[in-house]
Amino acid sequence: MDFKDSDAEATYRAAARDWLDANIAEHDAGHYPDDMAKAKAWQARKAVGGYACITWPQEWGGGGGTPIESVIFGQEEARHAVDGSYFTIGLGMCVPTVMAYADDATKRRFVGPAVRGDEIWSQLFSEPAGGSDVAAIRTRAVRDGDDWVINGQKVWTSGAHYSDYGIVLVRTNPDVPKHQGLTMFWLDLKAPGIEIRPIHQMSGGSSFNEVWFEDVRISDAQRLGPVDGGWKVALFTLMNERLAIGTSGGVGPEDILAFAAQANGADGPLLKDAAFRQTLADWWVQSEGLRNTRMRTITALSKGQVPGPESSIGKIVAANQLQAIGNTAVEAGDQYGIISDPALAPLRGAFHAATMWAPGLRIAGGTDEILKNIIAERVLGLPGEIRVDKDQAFRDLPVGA
Amino acid sequence: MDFKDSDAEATYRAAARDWLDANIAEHDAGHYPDDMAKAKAWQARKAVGGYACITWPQEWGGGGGTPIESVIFGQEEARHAVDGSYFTIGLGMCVPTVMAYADDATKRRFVGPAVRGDEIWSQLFSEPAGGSDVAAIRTRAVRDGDDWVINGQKVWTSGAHYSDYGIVLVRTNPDVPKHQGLTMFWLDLKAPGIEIRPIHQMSGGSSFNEVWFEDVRISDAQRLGPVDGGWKVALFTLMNERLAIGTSGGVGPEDILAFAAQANGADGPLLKDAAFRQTLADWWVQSEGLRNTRMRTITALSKGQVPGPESSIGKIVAANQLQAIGNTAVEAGDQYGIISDPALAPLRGAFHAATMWAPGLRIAGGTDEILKNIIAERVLGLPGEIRVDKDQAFRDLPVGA
Amino acid sequence: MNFDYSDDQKFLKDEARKFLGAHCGSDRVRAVLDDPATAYDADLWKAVGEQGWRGAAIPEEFGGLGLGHIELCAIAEELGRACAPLPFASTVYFVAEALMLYGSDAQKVRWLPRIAAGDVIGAFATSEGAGPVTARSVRTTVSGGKLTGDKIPVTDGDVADLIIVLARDGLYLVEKGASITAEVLETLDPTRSAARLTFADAPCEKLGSDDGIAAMQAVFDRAAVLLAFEQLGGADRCLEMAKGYALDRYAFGRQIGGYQAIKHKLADMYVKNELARSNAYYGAWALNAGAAELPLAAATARVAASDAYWFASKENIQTHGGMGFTWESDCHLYYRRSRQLALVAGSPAAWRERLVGQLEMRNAA
Amino acid sequence: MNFDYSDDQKFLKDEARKFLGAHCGSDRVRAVLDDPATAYDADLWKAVGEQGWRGAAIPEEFGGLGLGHIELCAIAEELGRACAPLPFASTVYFVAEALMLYGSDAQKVRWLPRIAAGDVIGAFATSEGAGPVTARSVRTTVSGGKLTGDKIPVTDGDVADLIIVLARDGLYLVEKGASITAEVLETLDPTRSAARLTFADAPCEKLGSDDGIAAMQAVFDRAAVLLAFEQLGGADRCLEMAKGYALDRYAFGRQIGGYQAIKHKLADMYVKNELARSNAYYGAWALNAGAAELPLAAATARVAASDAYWFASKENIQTHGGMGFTWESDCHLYYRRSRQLALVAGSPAAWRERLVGQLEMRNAA
Repeated sequence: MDFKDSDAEATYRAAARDWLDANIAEHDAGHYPDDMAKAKAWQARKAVGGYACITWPQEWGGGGGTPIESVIFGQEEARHAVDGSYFTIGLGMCVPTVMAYADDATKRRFVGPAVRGDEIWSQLFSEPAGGSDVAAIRTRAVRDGDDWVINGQKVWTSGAHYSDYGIVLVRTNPDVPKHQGLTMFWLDLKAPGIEIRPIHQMSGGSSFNEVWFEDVRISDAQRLGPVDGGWKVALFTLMNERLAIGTSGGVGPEDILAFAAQANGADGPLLKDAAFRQTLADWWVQSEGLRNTRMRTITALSKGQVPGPESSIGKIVAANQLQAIGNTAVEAGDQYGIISDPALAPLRGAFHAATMWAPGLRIAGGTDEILKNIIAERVLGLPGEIRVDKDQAFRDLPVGA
Repeated sequence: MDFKDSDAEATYRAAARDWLDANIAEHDAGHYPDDMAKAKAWQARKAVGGYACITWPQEWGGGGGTPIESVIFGQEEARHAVDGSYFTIGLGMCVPTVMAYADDATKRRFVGPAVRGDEIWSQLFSEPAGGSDVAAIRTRAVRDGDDWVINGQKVWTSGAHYSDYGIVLVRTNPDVPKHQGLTMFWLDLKAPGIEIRPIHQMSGGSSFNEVWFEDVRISDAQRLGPVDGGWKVALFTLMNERLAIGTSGGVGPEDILAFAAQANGADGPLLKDAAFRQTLADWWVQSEGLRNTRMRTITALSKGQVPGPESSIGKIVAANQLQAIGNTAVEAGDQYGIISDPALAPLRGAFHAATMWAPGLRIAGGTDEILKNIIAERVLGLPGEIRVDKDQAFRDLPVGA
Repeated sequence: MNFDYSDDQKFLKDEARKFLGAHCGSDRVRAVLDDPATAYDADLWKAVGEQGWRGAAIPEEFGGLGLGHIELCAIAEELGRACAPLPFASTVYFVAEALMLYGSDAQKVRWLPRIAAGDVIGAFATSEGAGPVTARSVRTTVSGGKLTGDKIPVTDGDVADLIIVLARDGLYLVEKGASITAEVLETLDPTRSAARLTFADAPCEKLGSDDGIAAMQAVFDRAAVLLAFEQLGGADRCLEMAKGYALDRYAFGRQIGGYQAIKHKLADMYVKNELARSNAYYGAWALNAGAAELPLAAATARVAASDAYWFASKENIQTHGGMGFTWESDCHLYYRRSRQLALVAGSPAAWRERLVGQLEMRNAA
Repeated sequence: MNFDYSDDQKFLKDEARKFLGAHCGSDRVRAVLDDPATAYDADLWKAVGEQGWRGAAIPEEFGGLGLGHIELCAIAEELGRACAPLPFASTVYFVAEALMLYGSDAQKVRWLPRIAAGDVIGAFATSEGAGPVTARSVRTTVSGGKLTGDKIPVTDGDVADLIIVLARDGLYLVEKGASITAEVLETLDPTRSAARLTFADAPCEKLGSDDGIAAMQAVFDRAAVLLAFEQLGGADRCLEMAKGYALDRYAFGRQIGGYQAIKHKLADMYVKNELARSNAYYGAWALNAGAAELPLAAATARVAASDAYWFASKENIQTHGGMGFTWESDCHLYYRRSRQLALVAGSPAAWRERLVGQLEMRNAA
């Protein structure tokens, strides 16, 4: 158990730090979560420095480095307020799928621009009828000569409104069981017939979109993997999702600790309330547990192991904690707690925002319930659910009202 | 919403109180949980007074009264320390089944002695392979002329060691699906071939028994209901179980409140610890909720309604609270908390006993999980579990290692 | 003994449900949610006035229906179920109750009939900032019949005609007027209005004793029972929504309500709601009977109801999955309201503390 | 960076597991459980001594193996997993650690080699009754080199050769002798021994400074990390047992492990155990590196491990159903041990309080 870098790691870290100091300054440090142009410029600069996609081969614009180097750079980059979230899904999930399944010409066309941040990618899997049940896809693609014609609707598509390309999973055969009739394609999100509509969330914002397809025509050359063999491709993509999972963001134990030190309890600062202290300790223990679990994951990565579904525990714990911390701080205000105005609420309304955002975090990317199933089945080896839909043709499956 | 008795109820209560005052004194008041002779004498006295089985017809030795009268008498009797637990299962579940399914001669033979406490009854349903899954019964009864011969094993039989008779559910046909091959009988627990062995519980005591059957011969006249029609009879018995469910016993919020007023916290009495107070409030709210739910149940009874599976909520809440209260008091002792010696532990070790007993209460009479299924399915109308065993012959069902 | 609504009360409750079903669909709630300029649904407020609900517990001599508090509880349950965007609680549970508890005959005669008739919206102004209201936190003072202070938040303060204000030496009646400045606040539940009210030498009239904190708490005890019924109605509606969705929605070829994770989640909701209902009934009895148990019963009812509504509203969203997180789903209306109701008479933690305090007093007696 | 056991440590851990698998089956644990006259498994204690485990973290100059604390953590994890009925914690985590932390060279030379060799059982006597140990709760005094006081409970106090006693002005070494009376106590975990020790003018020797409470806490911090590994081992074993039973047991024609209620219960166990493991590793690093973070890391590890073991041990019984409630099932051995380990160095609530206190100190610094 050792937190110290090896000599090689220390050298890499020092170089990364020097490079960041030199380049961040030039680039315009500071917080710019909604400035895509700046995010793209920074991504391009990282690509030049070999710090974009550190573990990818250099021939594809990557850094040719190790997973641990990627982690080290991430740690150092996190000391500066830069926002790479525009590229997470594309570089974490979509482009790896393109690299694994597309022909060389396609790869040459798309990988470089994606690494440099010139083009942003989205993942289009979820549908209204298939949230947890990803394979319950109804969006149809019908063959027409060398083309396919797509009709249907995707939903919960993060970043579709600012993305250039996407990978899309569609049903090409409804007469076989549902996992057997799916096919994966890449496509241009600016293509005719595609309409992108933001989803108004209960928390007020719109991080997600609905994407409607009306007679969208794409070439068979855009296919990734075999016809009706898309589920295997999707599993490849989703496996990479786990590796891309970050922290929950939002407020944590340190935030509510700072808040409680100055917040009024009935009898002095909230931080002196024994009940609050017991709860705070539990949150701290959870957060530290997740932080230290990530250390174990990084250790496994550094040894060349592939982290498994264990990482599912992170979101379950973090999302529920986020909801509890947000609401506890809200309730600590007593009557005043209802006020969410950032000018009046503690931490510019961050606890209130957490209370409204956490319900979404408990659902997005796998609900609490699905993630527990994954742990139970894939980590602990307990039996899978009884699948009534396994052997039936997709078109015969029962659906809701 | 009114707690006051109606005029008729008040009259009944006054009479019951007078009768209790007059008879308890003679009978020898005081706590005698393990004195069966005294419990039987008291039951006999109640029968004479019309207070045993208050809602049963007078021709069967009952009181010919209403459910609300039964509740009123129970409230008044609870003010005295008498123990009726020997008769709960027999009068609450077994004898009602006998009354519903036996012939007149059998009823005349058994009902009166049971009401008077002369004879005690046990219920023999559970088996090692069928706890939650009551119908998974392997104890076989094979027809032999006018008799049946029983072989097998029952388990978790409360009070078998002091009971005279029992009702037993056995498998008479393994070639049909499991609910269709069961038959119910009554039997003499002193019959040859029956061996009763106490189960040593993790809590130390032995409230339950294993009952072994080796070539136990009984007459077909002891059959309750049709051959292979026992499951319906069992459902009748189990429906009565819900009505017989009482309180959990053991320690409650009032006990830990009294304890906390004098227990040492880090900084004064435990009762002044804000964290303890928050938790205590939640227990109080649960306990009051259960108490007031019973009031609602009594109201429904008094209107002639039959309480449904709603009463399942009582044991889930009470059993988990018992475990939490027990353990919280144990932990409040800090290092000292490990000491369970009744001479040293608070409340003569009651919190420690609760900690060791509560795990059993969470299982006996339906686990937390089974009770939640009952609420979900029978109260809320959610779908039942997928039953892979519904249509298979019992002998073909998969079983554990 | 009858620990249930009477048949008459059940009839009233059924009628209220029908009325709100017709006049307070979620479209009406959303109209208030979506328009920051709208504090409440004025048409519904008027219609509710015509039903006489505001005067259900106000004696006939003061222009009410004189039915009693159980009837008001039944109405509250339905208002909570409908998530009604109205200043009903402020006006009826807080202000009318405060007047009935502490008002002089003259004050009652002046105000109660107007509340019952629907001419007056009330607000109860106690908080002056973050944290529980205590003797130390109150800085509002009265001098020469004029009240000066800063109250934040005041639910329905921006639309109130009559405000009962907690000052250092008691409760005061203050009428809407030029000496009061209202600033509307952004809150977690935009379907209910809240404001910061600044009083600058506002003419006022004393209500009841000099012990303002005790008087406030006595009003809170009464409001807590009534709010518990609103919370219960909301929590029950959440369970119903979750159950409906669980039956309608299929995943992996099965209704999601067939999966134990969902079944047990909904069973947990049911258990919490039933405990809350039973405790609310007991609170209703104590309120209606003027029982000495009211402070303990009110705390018990409020803690149970706040817990049940929070759980039901958040797990209702979870049951709905992604759909539950959208603005178009009604789930968040209840989630928001559960926060509003949990805080408007003081936080659940403060009520737990009060509950144990009551147990201590009882045991010391 | 390497946040895992090294290969050598893994080898040691595997060997320990094999050794305990062969020498510490549940029959051995039950032998101690069932016989009130047996304080620990003497044969196993001897065999463990031969493995050198007691000296794993004791420097070679004092007769130990000088491996380090990570190695001792690995051994602790396996001892916890086996539910070993031994005075290992008292002797090694408390007494040996206290000597290494506060002992003079003479004291170390005298005692550590004998502990490493297995000739000495230790006990750490701090509690004098119900409730947390504080400066106020300690009444034991030393006068003229003689110690007088009443300690209850003292884990392994009845079999200890060397007792470290908290008195008002510091920690003291006391050897077994005629001036000590031991009364064996009935506890929730009869597989671990505990006694009331009454000291009447017992000869003693000062250990370390005059601030006894601070010294006790420093020892507790070190023990807490080691205990966390025992707890983690036990919790992991519970999950394993629950999983095994869930796969073997059929209800309604299916393995019970196929029902979501059981699946999610076991997933919850897994989550708690993994968080506990990660926090224990961090504690091990802090302990081994002598890091300033130790008090916070120890509190974090202990709270996580206590929580995980309680949950795993009680839900393991629940997963086993009726069978889990029998004496013959091993489930209750772990349930009992989870209580013993959660309390032996102070309760989880006290550690949560200490954790937040450490955060306050850190933020004030």
